[in-house]
Amino acid sequence: MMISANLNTYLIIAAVLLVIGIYGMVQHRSLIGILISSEFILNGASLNFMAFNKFVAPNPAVGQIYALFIMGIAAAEAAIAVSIIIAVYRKYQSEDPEELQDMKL
Amino acid sequence: MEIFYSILPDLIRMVVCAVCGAAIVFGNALVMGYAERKLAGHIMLRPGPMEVGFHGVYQLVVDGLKLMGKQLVVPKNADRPLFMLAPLLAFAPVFVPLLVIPFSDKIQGFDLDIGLLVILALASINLLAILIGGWSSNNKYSLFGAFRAVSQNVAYEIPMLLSLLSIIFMTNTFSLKGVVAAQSPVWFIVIQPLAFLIYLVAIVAETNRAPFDLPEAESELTAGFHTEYAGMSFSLFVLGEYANMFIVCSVATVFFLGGSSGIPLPYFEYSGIIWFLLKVYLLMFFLIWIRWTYPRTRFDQLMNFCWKYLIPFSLVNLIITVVMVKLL
Amino acid sequence: MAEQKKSLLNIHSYSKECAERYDGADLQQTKTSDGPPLLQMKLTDAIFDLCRANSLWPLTFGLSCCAIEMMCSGMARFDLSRYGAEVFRPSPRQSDLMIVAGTVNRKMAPALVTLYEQMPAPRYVIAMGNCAVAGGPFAVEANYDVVLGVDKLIPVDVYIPGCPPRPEALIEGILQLQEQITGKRFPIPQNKMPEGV
Amino acid sequence: MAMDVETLEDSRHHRYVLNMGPQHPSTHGVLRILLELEGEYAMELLPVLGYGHRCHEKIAEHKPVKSFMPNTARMDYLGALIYNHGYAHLLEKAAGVEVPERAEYIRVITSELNRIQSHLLWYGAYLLDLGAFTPIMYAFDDREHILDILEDVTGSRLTYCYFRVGGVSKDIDDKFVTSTRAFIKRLRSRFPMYEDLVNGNIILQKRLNDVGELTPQLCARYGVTGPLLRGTGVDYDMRRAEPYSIYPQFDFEIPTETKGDCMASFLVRFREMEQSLRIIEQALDGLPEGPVMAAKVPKKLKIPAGDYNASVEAPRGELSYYLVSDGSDVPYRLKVRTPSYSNLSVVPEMCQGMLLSDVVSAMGALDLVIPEIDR
Amino acid sequence: MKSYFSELFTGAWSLILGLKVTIKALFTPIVTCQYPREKLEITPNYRGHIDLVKFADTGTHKCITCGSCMRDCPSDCIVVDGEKREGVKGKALTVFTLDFTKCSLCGACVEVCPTKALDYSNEYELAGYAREDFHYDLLKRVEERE
Amino acid sequence: MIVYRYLAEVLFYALVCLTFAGGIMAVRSKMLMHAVLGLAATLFGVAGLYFHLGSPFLAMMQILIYVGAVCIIIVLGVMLGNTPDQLAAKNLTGRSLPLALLACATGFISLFVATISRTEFSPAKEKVGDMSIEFVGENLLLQYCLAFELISVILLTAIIGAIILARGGREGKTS
Amino acid sequence: MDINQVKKQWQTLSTTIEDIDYAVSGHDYNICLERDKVRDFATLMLEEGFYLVDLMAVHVTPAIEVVYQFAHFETRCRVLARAFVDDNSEIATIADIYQGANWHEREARDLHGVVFVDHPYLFPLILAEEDVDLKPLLKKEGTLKDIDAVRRKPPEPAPEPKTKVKPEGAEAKPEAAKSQEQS
Repeated sequence: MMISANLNTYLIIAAVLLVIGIYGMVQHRSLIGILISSEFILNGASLNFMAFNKFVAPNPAVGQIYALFIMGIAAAEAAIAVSIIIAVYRKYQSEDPEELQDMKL
Repeated sequence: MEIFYSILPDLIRMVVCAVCGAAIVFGNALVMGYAERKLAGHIMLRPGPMEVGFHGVYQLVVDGLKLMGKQLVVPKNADRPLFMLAPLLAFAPVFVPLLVIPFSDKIQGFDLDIGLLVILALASINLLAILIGGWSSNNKYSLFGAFRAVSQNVAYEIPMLLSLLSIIFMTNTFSLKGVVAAQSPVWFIVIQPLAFLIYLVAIVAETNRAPFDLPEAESELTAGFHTEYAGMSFSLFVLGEYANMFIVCSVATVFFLGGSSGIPLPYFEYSGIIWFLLKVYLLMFFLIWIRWTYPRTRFDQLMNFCWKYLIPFSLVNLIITVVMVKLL
Repeated sequence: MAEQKKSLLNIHSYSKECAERYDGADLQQTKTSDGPPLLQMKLTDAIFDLCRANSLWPLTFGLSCCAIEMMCSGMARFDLSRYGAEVFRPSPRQSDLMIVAGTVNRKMAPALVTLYEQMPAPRYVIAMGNCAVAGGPFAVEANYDVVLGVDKLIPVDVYIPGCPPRPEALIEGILQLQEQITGKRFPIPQNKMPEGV
Repeated sequence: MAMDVETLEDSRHHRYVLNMGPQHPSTHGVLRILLELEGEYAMELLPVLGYGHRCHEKIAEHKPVKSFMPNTARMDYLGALIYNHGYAHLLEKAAGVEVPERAEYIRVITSELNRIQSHLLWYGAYLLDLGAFTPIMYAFDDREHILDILEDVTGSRLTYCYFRVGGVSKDIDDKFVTSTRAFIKRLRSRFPMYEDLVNGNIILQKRLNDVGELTPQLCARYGVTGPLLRGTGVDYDMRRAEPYSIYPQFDFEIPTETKGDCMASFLVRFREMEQSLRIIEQALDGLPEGPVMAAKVPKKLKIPAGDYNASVEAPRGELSYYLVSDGSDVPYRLKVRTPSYSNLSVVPEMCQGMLLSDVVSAMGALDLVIPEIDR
Repeated sequence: MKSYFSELFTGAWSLILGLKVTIKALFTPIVTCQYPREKLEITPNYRGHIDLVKFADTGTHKCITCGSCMRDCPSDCIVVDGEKREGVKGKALTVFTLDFTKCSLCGACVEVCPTKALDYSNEYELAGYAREDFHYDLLKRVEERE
Repeated sequence: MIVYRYLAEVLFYALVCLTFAGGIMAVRSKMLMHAVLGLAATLFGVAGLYFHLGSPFLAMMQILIYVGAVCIIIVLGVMLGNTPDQLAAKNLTGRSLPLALLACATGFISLFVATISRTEFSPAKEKVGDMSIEFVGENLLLQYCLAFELISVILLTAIIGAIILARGGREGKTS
Repeated sequence: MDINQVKKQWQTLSTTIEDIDYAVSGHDYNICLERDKVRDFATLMLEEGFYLVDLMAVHVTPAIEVVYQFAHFETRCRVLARAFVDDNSEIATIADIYQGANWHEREARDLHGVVFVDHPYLFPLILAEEDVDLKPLLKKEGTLKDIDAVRRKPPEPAPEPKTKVKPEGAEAKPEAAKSQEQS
């Protein structure tokens, strides 16, 4: 049995991606860093979808479609997040989330 | 997994293709570089390279070797790893799209059913390379060049995709071979002239060539995103640029000019490739021609042109195509 | 920001260190060190030299009157491109040849040296015109600003006198530079565009 | 328009400073401009001059007035003969030397050829700034014909030292006349080509229209003259306003536009070439016979004490020589009012809030010659 | 809306006109003078650096060492010296050097020369490896000349 | 044939290594630009994994969308944000490293132990359709039409929102 | 622009107004200004539609003289105005009235060391920053002349004609100048 043909392998990889994402979110001190880390979590999720799609799901299109959705959402999220970050940066001249204390932009 | 294994036997073929790809990339750069300088010369009433070999045919070889022999400079404040990575990132991905281009009905690396996607996906890496190169040089001109390259390429990708999409709607396949096969009676340039024009304009912007060469606008940004690149790394950027030109022109040939179709030549089984290259280089000649004719556009005008003309026109074209496909 | 602008304003001052470093110092000292080229083998050197000589990309660097003649020699009438030297690169990083075409003064000197240092080795310098060669008509007593010859700042390979030199002289200078690089007098192959083509 | 770098507010630090020059393809030599950019918009501009400063005014104070003639050619190497003309004019005025009529005709013909040459170079270089590579080749091709003509009579291609106090150094011959006529014909036949290739081009029009607008008031405040001023609708040309030499004898128009933007000065310059051709034609037709040098010009030219001014129309605007003499043959003070100097000084106000590309095209429209500015 | 399309079409037409010009140029003969292989005819009036004229009748120069060229030179690039020799009226020329690197080709020396001993040479293809290459000894040159 | 299988396996390991290396680079590097590059590496790795999972289409989409769009947006954000040096320097020092590691480790172990190792995933009895794009497209436009439309709405909203946010900042500043 | 009205206004500002021969000197009017009237004068000139041709300094003995040249776009009227700097080489700036004077004043500061009070940005323009104290165009001892030596001589009752058309006249004049200087 090849390790690459095992569902659990992919699940572990996805879990590691998730953990990397969480770690990065906790550890990074800039908004962009946090955004980057969140991409890992999304990727982990879509890898899971694809793995289940391959090994478990009856309809092999579903997982792909979900992964596509995640990509779309990631793109939208990145666009919004980056524009928010730029707006925040304009306002505060900083990307450090700890310095953003006002509620109103 | 099955697909993967079915593809695996082609690994050997892949190696052969890679070698051929390299030959195309370098050969194309030599041919295009020479043609560009020679044609530019004659357009300007001067001979162009003359002294290196017969009519200067070795000029590009000489230039390439010279660039190889130059000192590699990494500016002091540059981000060293990224600075070195960027030209590689610009150069390496251009091989992959060459694999899926059908040079003739017999000469093609792989006929993937996602052929077009491969080309588009790999083309986007080039953009990342420009961005990284521009940023890591720690030079303001480079940064400007990179910014311009990104916004321009992202914007012009839309009309480019939309115009290609209207062809896709007619052929129902992403496979380039399928597209070529679909235009057996009549080339799509006849059916979709507007899409062809839009695509043509978009590729000028996509390949960052004059009159849309804003990322490396000489008079504004010295040398744009590759201001700080010297010697080999600079030539990698240039090679990548020429290879990209080749790729986009090939796509135009495949989608609008009937690919390798043409009058079959006697005694030559692979005559398709001759037709194919002829068409590709005809398009390239056009790109050179307009480069040496027009002044450079301004950035906002470039964007306006995209948003006000190209995208609406390509959308309208797409809708008309869809309706027609549905009706007929 | 204000500091940035202020410091930028100061960078081109012919300060004391600058004067000591460049002006009138021994040529050996002023020769900024050329790093080794990427490929350097005895065998290939001859080939590379041939390539270098035939692909001299000049820096777009006009200082004054001679710059116009430099432009002229790149234009249709004289056409430097026949020697592969028409690729005027605006960035020093991509150019091999600095044609100092015009007068260098004390304010320009640091910038000129910077540009020279930014060019990757192997790099060559042509001093075009009398001003660049020796100060030209400005080498008089009253002069307080003009550097008398660019070879006081950077090592010069070929000098072209004239005020300004004709474009032919610049081409001749480039041919001499080629001769200096390769040891051969160009043009070797006789490629002449036939008349009327 | 305070350009004080010290007092710039801190809150603006998301702008950043771009240093253009002294070696930059679009600064035409050794101009340096510090741009404060916000995005691609130039919010503040700070030109830094002096990279081509060659102590002309100091040198002038150290040698006899006549010996300064070659220096005038090097100040503005594109309008060398016109600069010679202005200087000769100044000295003739100050020392009271009469110039033979034929010499004046030759001066006018060669000056106008020089003006066309300068405009052609500007034309090409401007389009090079705008990113078009081919027109400069065509323009230089035409320009070479002028250089051939002028070289034949003056002996040099660029920094002519042809005029003398009291005339010109060498008479023209029939060859000059025929080749000049041939050139006039040639250039006229080339105008439609330029029209097609460049002037009508939509990209060029889009780039030049409404860029860098000037008003006559602004020009007065900055002392902007030349085609830039005529582009705003003021028909101020030294050849008309303060006629010198034999210009009043000729029938020519002063092209003006009203908008004052880059396109206006572009068209003004372009049409000036045609007017210069007209002047040359008339001058060739009326070329009198006679000497080309005043009979009695003292070897040591002593200028009576006092101050003198002579203004001529250089290709870039009004050129004034202002001479303060203490009665000896060495000027006490010679000040050259170069047109580009004043024209460039308007840049910080003109280009404020422009896109970087527009700054380049606005500066190209000024037709800068840096050594003329720095002197 | 009308201007939207009319601008598009006029613009496109202007672009086509430009293309026409360049394609025509592509097939026109080149104007280049391919310098070392063919040389432009340089006008005899060309002003190169100055040279002493060798007169056919005397077989030598006619410099009388008056030094007015040296005095009149705005950039002090001429050095003339002579010595008193017996049997010769005036001074005999011993040194006549020109530092061409400082010359501005103004022609003052040629015009001031009372014996018309100076003239412009027609050399225009000068280039060398040292600036001293252009410190000419005109006396030597005039002797070497045919 | 077995050779190819092993080759594929080696490729798989390489891809996993790329993915993890990119991830570590993304979270551990001080320069944000390097972090983005790490992200790009991971995305390539994941794209390779998709390829392994039998969907080259998705792999290409991953590169097209993630590398071609998301990464570039983030790089633009990094450039526009222009992180000051001192912030970059304290990028990874400000928070408690052991705590973060501990949290991650517990999370990972609990996730792994609690779910993956305990659950039995049973493959579907019979499969409908295949992995081809045609089938994906069919499903997308028929069965999952609503979601398809929703995603386009989300994207549209995102575009408009991004424009408003980014523009608003500039106007607020210059006025 | 009515030149007579303008002249009247000039009279309120200046010490002397001199009509001079344009054919000889290239100027129509020569105006000597009080140091503190410079700004008023410039304002007036701007209102009347003059443009600033040039601004320069001449180093002469009592004090450095700052020379302003104005001309008019519509009618030929070239005006030369002069003022002396004070003991600290200071004079009021006109850079806020004629913005073009900004650079001219900076140049005068570079070359002559004239300080223009309230100038918005008196930073070296032509010379490099470290050459601020060079002041290259200041005359050295011995060559420095008195103001009268460089002024046009009034027409003398002697056979000397006013218009110096003949070179002979040109040679005669300087001797008078020299004698004046010695006295």
